[in-house]
Amino acid sequence: MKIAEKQFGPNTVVQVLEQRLGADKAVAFKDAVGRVLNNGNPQLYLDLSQVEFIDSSGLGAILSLLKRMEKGRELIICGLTEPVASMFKLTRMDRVFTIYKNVEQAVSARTH
Amino acid sequence: MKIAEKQFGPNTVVQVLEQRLGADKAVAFKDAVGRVLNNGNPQLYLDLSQVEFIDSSGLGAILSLLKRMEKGRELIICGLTEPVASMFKLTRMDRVFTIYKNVEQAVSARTH
Amino acid sequence: MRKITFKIESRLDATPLLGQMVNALCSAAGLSPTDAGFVEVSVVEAANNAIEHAYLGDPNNFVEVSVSLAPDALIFDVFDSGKSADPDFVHSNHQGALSLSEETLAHASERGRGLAIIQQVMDSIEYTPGSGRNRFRLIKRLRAT
Amino acid sequence: MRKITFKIESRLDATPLLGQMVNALCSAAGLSPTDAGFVEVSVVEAANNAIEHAYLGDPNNFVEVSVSLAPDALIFDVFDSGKSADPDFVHSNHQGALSLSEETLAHASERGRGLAIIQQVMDSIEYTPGSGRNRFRLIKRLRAT
Ligand SMILES: Nc1ncnc2c1ncn2[C@@H]1O[C@H](COP(=O)(O)OP(=O)(O)O)[C@@H](O)[C@H]1O
Ligand SMILES: Nc1ncnc2c1ncn2[C@@H]1O[C@H](COP(=O)(O)OP(=O)(O)O)[C@@H](O)[C@H]1O
Repeated sequence: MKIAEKQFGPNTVVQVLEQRLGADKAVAFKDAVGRVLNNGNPQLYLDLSQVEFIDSSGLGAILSLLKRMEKGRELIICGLTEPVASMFKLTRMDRVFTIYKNVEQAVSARTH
Repeated sequence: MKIAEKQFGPNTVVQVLEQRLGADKAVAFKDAVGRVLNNGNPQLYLDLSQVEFIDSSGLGAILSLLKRMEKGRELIICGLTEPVASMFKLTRMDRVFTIYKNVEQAVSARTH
Repeated sequence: MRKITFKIESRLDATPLLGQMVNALCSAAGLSPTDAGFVEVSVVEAANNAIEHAYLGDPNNFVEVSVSLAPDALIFDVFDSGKSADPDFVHSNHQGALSLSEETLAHASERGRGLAIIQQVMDSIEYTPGSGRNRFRLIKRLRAT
Repeated sequence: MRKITFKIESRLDATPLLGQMVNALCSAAGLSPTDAGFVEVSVVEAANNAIEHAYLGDPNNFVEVSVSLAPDALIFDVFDSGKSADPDFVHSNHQGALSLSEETLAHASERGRGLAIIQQVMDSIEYTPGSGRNRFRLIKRLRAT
């Protein structure tokens, strides 16, 4: 599971560098992102702009991260490609996640 | 085998309306074009602009048409797409055929 | 009717290639990119289910997906030779698995959305258990463009 | 190493779909459109040969193409269960079949260019006859981009 981690002030941006977030990658994804999930940052931005495919396992993995967020902390989803956005919608995940077009918009909306 | 036939003055333009000219279509192609091959037109323009795939059977079929042209008549190839042009080159077919970018260029070069 | 069969080892990391082929085939058959993506996900879900639930993760088996291109539909037959599922359960309405909201989030399961997605995307499904060969048929109709 | 197998009936009109899948796979593996097209033609030529020469046109058989994606190469194994070819003949240099010119045109054959194309496009080939299962392996190396 290739991810890139960046600090944006007190917050962390995790970019998924895989094109597919499927059943074969779901566990590794949860492990990788889980490591920085509750590292003290008030907001964790998850940048999915490289991901072109997601299935129920990938969506379930992201949902499990959301459920593991400590109180007062936020998981913010950024950069959904068209096929991934369609899957968020089909599975109603768009109702429980805060979603921004890209990291820049998310950060500026959240910090101003 | 879908083809479209048009008269351009004394000449005939045959456009192949299939995307693929492979082994499964080679015989039907020869039959269809063969019917107008020596119909009195000095030039027969074969428009391949819709064809995106050709294999050795398709190339062989075109070659057989060339060999069946009567003396003094000409078979002119027009509109090769990139993959088809690449196959003409790989198999040296480009050395024995008169090839133009499109029917308009061929007709104007041949009739002026 | 044109037909091709894809065969992969029963490993989760073999399904991405299957998915990409299904997507390419759907595009060639005239589905929109969005629908091709949805069908890709559905066939991958069915293959993942065969691997996880029929073969219980044993990688030494095969999943076969036969695709038939009818004039008005794409028919995907997903075959496995493992443990059969209960057809009534597969055919039952799984849309409840997609009823996510802020209120229900705490109890929402991380799993169990595969069949719901398949039912949403496909026009019809049919699971036929067989001794040594289970078939999960997914049909996607082609709309005139 | 990722792997997928395509299986089609031994009919010439089944190879276009095979070709499209091979092309999509080559593109996904990073080949240029031109190279993907060349590899598509080569695999289709091998499948057509199996249908015409190994099965002698009998449509009640199957041609299988297993594709292995190695880090540096695509390996295509074309299997048939028909009449074997002579490996020495297959491996011999067929480039003469491509020596077309105005002068030789009158004697040029309409056929016999399939193996020459395959040899031009592929980096190596290997034909292995087997009782009940012949394998024609075509290898295309992936160049670092
Ligand atoms: N091919 C199959 N073979 C056996 N059981 C299956 C199969 N597909 C689905 N099932 C059963 O149906 C359940 C629901 O499947 P699904 O909605 O895909 O969710 P998940 O796979 O995440 O559990 C599975 O947990 C399994 O018990
Ligand atoms: N898979 C095969 N099985 C048996 N014979 C084959 C096979 N492939 C090729 N051959 C033999 O090699 C010859 C040359 O093949 P090829 O160059 O593809 O041209 P063509 O198929 O047009 O004759 C064939 O005519 C056939 O005799």
